[in-house]
Amino acid sequence: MKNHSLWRDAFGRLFQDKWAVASFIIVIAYSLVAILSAMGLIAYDWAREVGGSNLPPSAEHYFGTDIFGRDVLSKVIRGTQIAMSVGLATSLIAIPIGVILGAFAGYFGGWVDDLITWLYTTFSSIPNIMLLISITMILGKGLFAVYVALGATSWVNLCRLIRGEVMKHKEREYVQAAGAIGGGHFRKLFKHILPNVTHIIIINTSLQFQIAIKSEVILSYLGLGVQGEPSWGTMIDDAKLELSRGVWWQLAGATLAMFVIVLAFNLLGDALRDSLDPKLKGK
Amino acid sequence: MTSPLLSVKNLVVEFHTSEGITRAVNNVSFDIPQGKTIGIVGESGSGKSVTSLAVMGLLQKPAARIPQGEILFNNQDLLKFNDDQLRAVRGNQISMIFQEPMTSLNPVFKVGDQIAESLRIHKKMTSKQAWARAVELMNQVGIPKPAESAHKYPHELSGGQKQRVMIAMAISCDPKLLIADEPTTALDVTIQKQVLDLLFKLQQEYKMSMMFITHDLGVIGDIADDVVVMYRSNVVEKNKAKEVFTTASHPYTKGLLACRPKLGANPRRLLTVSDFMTEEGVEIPIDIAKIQVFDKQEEQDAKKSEILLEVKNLVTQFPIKGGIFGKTVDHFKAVNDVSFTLKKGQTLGLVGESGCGKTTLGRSILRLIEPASGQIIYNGQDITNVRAEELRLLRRKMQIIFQDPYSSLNPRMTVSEILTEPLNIHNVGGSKNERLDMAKALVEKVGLKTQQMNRYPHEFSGGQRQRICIARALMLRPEFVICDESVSALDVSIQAQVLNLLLDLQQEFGLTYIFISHDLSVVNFIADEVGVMYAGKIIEMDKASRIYKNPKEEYTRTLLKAIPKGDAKTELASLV
Amino acid sequence: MTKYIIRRLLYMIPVLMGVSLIIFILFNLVAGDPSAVLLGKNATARQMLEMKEQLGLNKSHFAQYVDILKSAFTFDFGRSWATKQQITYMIKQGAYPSLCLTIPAFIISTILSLIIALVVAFYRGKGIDLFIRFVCIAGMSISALAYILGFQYFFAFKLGWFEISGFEYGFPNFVPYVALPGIIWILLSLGPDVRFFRTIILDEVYQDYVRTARAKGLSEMTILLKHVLRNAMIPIITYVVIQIPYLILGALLLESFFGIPGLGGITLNALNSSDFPVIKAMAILSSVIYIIFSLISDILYTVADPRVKLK
Amino acid sequence: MKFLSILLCALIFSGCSKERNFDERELHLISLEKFAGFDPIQVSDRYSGNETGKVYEGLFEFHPFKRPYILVPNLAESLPTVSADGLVYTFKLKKGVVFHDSPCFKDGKGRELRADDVLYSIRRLADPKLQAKGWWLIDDKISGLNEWRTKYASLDHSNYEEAIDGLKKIDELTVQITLKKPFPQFLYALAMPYTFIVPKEAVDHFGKEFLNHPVGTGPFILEKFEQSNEIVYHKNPTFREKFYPTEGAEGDDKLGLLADAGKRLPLVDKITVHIMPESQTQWLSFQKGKADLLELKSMYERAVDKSKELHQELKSKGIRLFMDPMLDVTFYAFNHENPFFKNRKVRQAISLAYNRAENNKLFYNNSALEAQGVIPPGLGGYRKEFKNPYTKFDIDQAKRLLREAGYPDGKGFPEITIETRSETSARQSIEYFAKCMEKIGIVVKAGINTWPELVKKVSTKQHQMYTMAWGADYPDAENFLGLVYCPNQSPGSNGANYCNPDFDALFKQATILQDSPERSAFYEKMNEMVSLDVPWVFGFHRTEFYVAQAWLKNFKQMEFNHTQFQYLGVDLEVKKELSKKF
Repeated sequence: MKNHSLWRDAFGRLFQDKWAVASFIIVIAYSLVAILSAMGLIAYDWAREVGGSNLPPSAEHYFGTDIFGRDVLSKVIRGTQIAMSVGLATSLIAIPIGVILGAFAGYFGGWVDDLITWLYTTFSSIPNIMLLISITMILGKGLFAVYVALGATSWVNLCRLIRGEVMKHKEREYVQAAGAIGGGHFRKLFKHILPNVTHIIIINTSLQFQIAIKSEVILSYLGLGVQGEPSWGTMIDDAKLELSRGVWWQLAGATLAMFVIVLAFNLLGDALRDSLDPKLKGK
Repeated sequence: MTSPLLSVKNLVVEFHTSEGITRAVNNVSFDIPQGKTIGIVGESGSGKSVTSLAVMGLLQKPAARIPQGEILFNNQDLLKFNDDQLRAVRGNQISMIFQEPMTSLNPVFKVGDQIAESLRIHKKMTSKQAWARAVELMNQVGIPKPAESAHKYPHELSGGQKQRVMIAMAISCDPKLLIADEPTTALDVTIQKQVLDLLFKLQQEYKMSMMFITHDLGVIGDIADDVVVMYRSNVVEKNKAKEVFTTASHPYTKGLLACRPKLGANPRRLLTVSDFMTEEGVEIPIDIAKIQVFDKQEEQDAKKSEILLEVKNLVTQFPIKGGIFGKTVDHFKAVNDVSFTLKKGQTLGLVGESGCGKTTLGRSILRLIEPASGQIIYNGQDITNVRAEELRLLRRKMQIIFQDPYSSLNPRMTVSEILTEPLNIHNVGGSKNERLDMAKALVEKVGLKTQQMNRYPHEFSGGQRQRICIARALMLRPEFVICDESVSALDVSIQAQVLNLLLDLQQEFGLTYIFISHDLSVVNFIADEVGVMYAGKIIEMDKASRIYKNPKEEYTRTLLKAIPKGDAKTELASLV
Repeated sequence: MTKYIIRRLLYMIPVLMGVSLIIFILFNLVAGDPSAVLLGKNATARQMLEMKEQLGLNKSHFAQYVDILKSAFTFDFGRSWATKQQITYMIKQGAYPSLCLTIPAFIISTILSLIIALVVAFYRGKGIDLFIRFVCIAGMSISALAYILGFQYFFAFKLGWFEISGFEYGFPNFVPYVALPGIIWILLSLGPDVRFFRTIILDEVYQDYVRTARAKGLSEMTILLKHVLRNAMIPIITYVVIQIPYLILGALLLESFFGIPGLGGITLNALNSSDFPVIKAMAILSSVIYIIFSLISDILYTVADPRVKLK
Repeated sequence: MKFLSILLCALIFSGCSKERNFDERELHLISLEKFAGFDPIQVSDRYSGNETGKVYEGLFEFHPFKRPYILVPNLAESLPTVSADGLVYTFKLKKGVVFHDSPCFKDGKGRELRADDVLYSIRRLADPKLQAKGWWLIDDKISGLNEWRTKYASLDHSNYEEAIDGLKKIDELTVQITLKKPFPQFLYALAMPYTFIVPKEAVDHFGKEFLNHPVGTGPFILEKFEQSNEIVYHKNPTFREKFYPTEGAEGDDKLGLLADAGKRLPLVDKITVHIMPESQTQWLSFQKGKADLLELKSMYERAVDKSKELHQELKSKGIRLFMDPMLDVTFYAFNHENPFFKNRKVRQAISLAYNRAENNKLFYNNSALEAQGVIPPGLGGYRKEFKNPYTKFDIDQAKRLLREAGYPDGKGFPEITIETRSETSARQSIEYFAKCMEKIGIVVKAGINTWPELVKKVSTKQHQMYTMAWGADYPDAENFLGLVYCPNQSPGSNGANYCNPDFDALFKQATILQDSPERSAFYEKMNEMVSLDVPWVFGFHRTEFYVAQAWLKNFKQMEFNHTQFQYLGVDLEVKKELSKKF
């Protein structure tokens, strides 16, 4: 017997969308590259000198070499690992904070809501870049600082969305029904309401992911990013100087790699929204 | 000779979706003569609305396709019209009223503007002329202070007024044909009655033809000349209204006629479509007398029983906030000093229009909403102030069934998850399997198949969902159940089935009900005692039969009058 | 309404206290020592001590926080440590160029996005819809840095269409300076804007009142431009107004690459030189603007949507 | 379509970049960094000095063309007379020098320069309320000044009227300054921006806004000051009679540097300084002819090919390239308080493992000179023949030394973080350093800091190593040797916290000597002695590159160039002609 959960239906719709499938494959491919690189199976020797300094792209080195004669392709791959890890870690930090605070604010209302609303109003009224820079400075820079800084700034939006949605769902009869059969707050909130707002988390994550990747590039460019590892941001930063020597391949490699994954996440985010958001169903 | 105004011939409408092709309208033919009203009756999904949209040319392309058929309007085939030609007809010669007045008006434009808009495009009136005419029309459809009301936005009007605005909009260009798609379904009975009267009056005045679509034969009886009954995309019966009501030929039609609770009779259970025909559409020979009339009243009076619930001076209020710091400045009393008692095994019906406080009362009794003052004594125990933990235990005994079967089930849980959840919460049943077995037993009892238990709510129809809701409420074997408008959102045919089910279950489990509804006929059918609620108070309370026969309050009388008689039009015709 | 406005303005107090607290905590922990910036590479140890004293960094944490609070409510931020200038003067000086860049770019990108979104919504699901959306999304997927480096080189230098860098006060003098960064801004914001507007418009397109409008015999264009757009404007206004604070605060990268002396650059410099008074001022300024504009957005909401009343 | 047409409109509308004016003798310069304001006592970096030097003047200046650098009188009438013990300096001021017209003066007319102004300006440098960046220069040097400073450090206002032993006015145009101890670099101090002469009236009148309203005696008057955009000056109409020098260094004649000899200064009517911190914008602007002169910091590869020649395309526009060694040294300093770096062999091993030649190629296009010691060429104390045995690239020896130090192949040696600034090139050069150290098994990481963070880490001794470049404040090797002088350790300029008693003893002796071959020999000895001890990993003495447009006249690279701009000229004919090519 076939049973259609809403998820199944949604993903069914999703996979009929060619763009979404292509984007999904790209995301999977990037994730694989990132995992393989993290396991040390590929691009582990990115730091090795493989040829002369600043060699242009060739059959041997598709993206050429950098100033130290390192293979740019390996650096791009290594950068993929960094970028994906930034996206992932940011989500892992931002989602629990955003979801829990948003859910509590929306569900309990009253002073809990006041407090949490105050917290995110405060956070969102300070320019993001200020928070990003100061947090990375406090934590002493590096990858961990980037994770925390991006995580600490990106929960706000999710929190606001979840709060609004939980407020809406709280009034729905199925939640009251759960109350009527004796379900406590915990059950109502986590078992009933949250599964019904999960689509928001998924959509938000796919979009947040690419924002995190872009932010990492900007932070690295400002000298606050990853240290001692080739991230796309540091590569673009390097390229700023190298362009003058006609060395464009490092910029091109990093920009291209970033473009493809950001584009994929954007398209996927749109497709997810179209297929998961019950409001848009059947359009 | 007069050819009919609209003639639908062999119409077929198909929907092409990713799941395949579904035929929503199959070879449907009917005529609407000049100046006559045709009622199209059928349950949701029978293809009646699709037919009307096809006439309007409003089907969503490219999903909807019309491979066959003709829609002749004044002998011209509308299906061959291009967009511009269609637009010239729409709103001008054929206009339409929709089911949901709440959402069918544009919320950000003044109602006057929205009426004037059609006049400006079709009648080429200036803004001023159009506005003046709009006010006139609003007066005609009975909106009080039309000149002022025209400046209002839809949300500032009541549901009935909104529907009147929709009607004004529809008749603004003196259409030859008015299509009314379930125009009263979303309204309270009293309002429904007024709107029907209005439509009938206007139809006569404007000498329009009308195509009236509904799931409720009772509604149509008052105004239709001819009736077309649709069942599963097909026309199953086509006849003069009088004939249909007296000598219906198709079993489905018979079922529809029989399933509406009638104020006069007091049957033990209602007839349903399935009494007349099988799932496959084969007629079942039936002995009406066997099932029909049974006076249940005596039977239940016989069981003298003790009091289960006593409500004393209950008040529930909502704060009105104001001031700079959002302090509560006043309270709105949704339930205002309500008292009653309810005996074990009995059913108390609460009737009233939307906003009278009946729903709040129901929820206050269960303490889903905290009452402000008063007492709720359940089984001798004052539960007005019991703590959360005790309340949780009480929930096993007291349950509620909500109105909307769509929103009261969590869309992300399967039926078995929904049904076993109460058991999990209260730790009833030893193992997972045991709980599942208990759920299965009840699923069968409410008339569903156990194979369907792994499905999700959206895979069920409205009636089936309501059965799931009932099953969930009964999982903990409660003594007392509040049914809050539990059948109001259902088609009449389904409504009858659910009502029967509720009665059966009451008998089997010895349940005590509070049955909340705006429909007096339904309450009359199911309840032993009826309370009429108005503005937060119970204004009249008595045995159901007595209320019907001998209403004391004027308001109660209005409610009673509003109930469609379910006969061919008689009374109204004389009205005009 | 008045009560609502007053209440919302009073809400600024706790938010400003929160902002001050966050800024205080963050920057008291930040590693940079302002006295080093103020005294140069040859500073003596004794001078550094004296400097700390003068800057009030030796006071108790609470006293320092109170100082910040005071300046938050008096709007007296004193002087920058790094540039020595009056901070209010710096903000005044910086706001103009920032606004010259961001406001035209913002207005153009918003209108453009709205037009595109309407076109896309009109042809929803068709090829042109997919194509335009793809282009917009692709546009926002390219790194801002790549745009800047490329455009500056190609359009400003090679083709000479724009000034490479710098700024001049007064219209129309500033136009050649802000045009190119403005275009980059537009390209970067077109994607998210079009996407958002399209979603909003499509939400409306499937509402019942649209069916009513069709039943009246209105053309699709009228329905889209009159009925749908008017309803879609409600969330769009909120979205647009809430972005305005960020306009005032300028565009960090664009400003620094194109030599536009705006607030974005001021903020970045302040962060880089641990210029605490400026950071504090910018944070407080931004939160005040933020609250004011979210209030304005709420008020506009009631204008656009007759259903909403502010209480 | 609409989209395209609107975009097109935007392009056409804005496609009008500004036209140039060929009638005014106007200089267009680029400043690479922002400038905080015209208060001489706070001007510590070169870019600020350049701006301040257009408006203010000191008693002395460096000759714009002669090399090595020699001091010539500017506001002073002549070089001072110095007492035999080298402690008492007597200065005569030029007559007829007037300040710019300014509302701070009684009738708005600039008044004449007086001896009091000199004394006042020095007191300002010492004023504890002002916390001048230049205080270190005269700290503990002038008799009675430190006492005055200490006295008022805890009071609300400093009393400028109170007499100070060392600062005496002899007559309206004569000043006598008495030092506490011999300070041979004192005259250099009087050529630095810190000691530029400011009038008391202006400071009193403008108060805290003084830094935006400079009132000096210099050749230019500030017209517009937009901190992050541009600074505009025009010629000072009341500038005293000052003439273009008639002699320069050898060969300057041939270069045409003396063509304007004897002309009244300044040579241009207006100077516009564009503030451009981003290198790409600097370079593009210069190439468009929007600037007359540009210091090529990290962009020189754009201008220069492998053979250090200017690219043909640039040459055809008449652009000229200037390069000159800088008075600077780059280094990777050990924190000598770290026990691991107390072992000299470790330091030597690290130094030997660093491949300077490759680094020079990668980062400096082979234009830098490998540093053998602390002192850069061009200063007394630098000996060309001296080769530090530990600055060669010798992995084997490095490994051996490391093994001897007890860390065979780096085993047991901790991971090292080198603190640096957050610029791209800084990060890359540490990446390269790390690569070199990898070969001997030492793991190196980069610590990226903003300038304040870096200073804080170093001054509180929280670092393991850090890297920096030190540029000369004045042309005396003392300024460099002081970097490894024990009493200067953190928070002083000796961030390595290096202490060598023998060296310190020599330092004390040498620094009180007047410039002489004897002192140079002393310096040489000290430099070589400390170099062998490897207090830092020595880096490079870098070369400075400038590109100038063909129409810019009289440009000669100059380390201390604050006063240079009055000598620069613009050939309008050439500019008009060449502009067609841009």
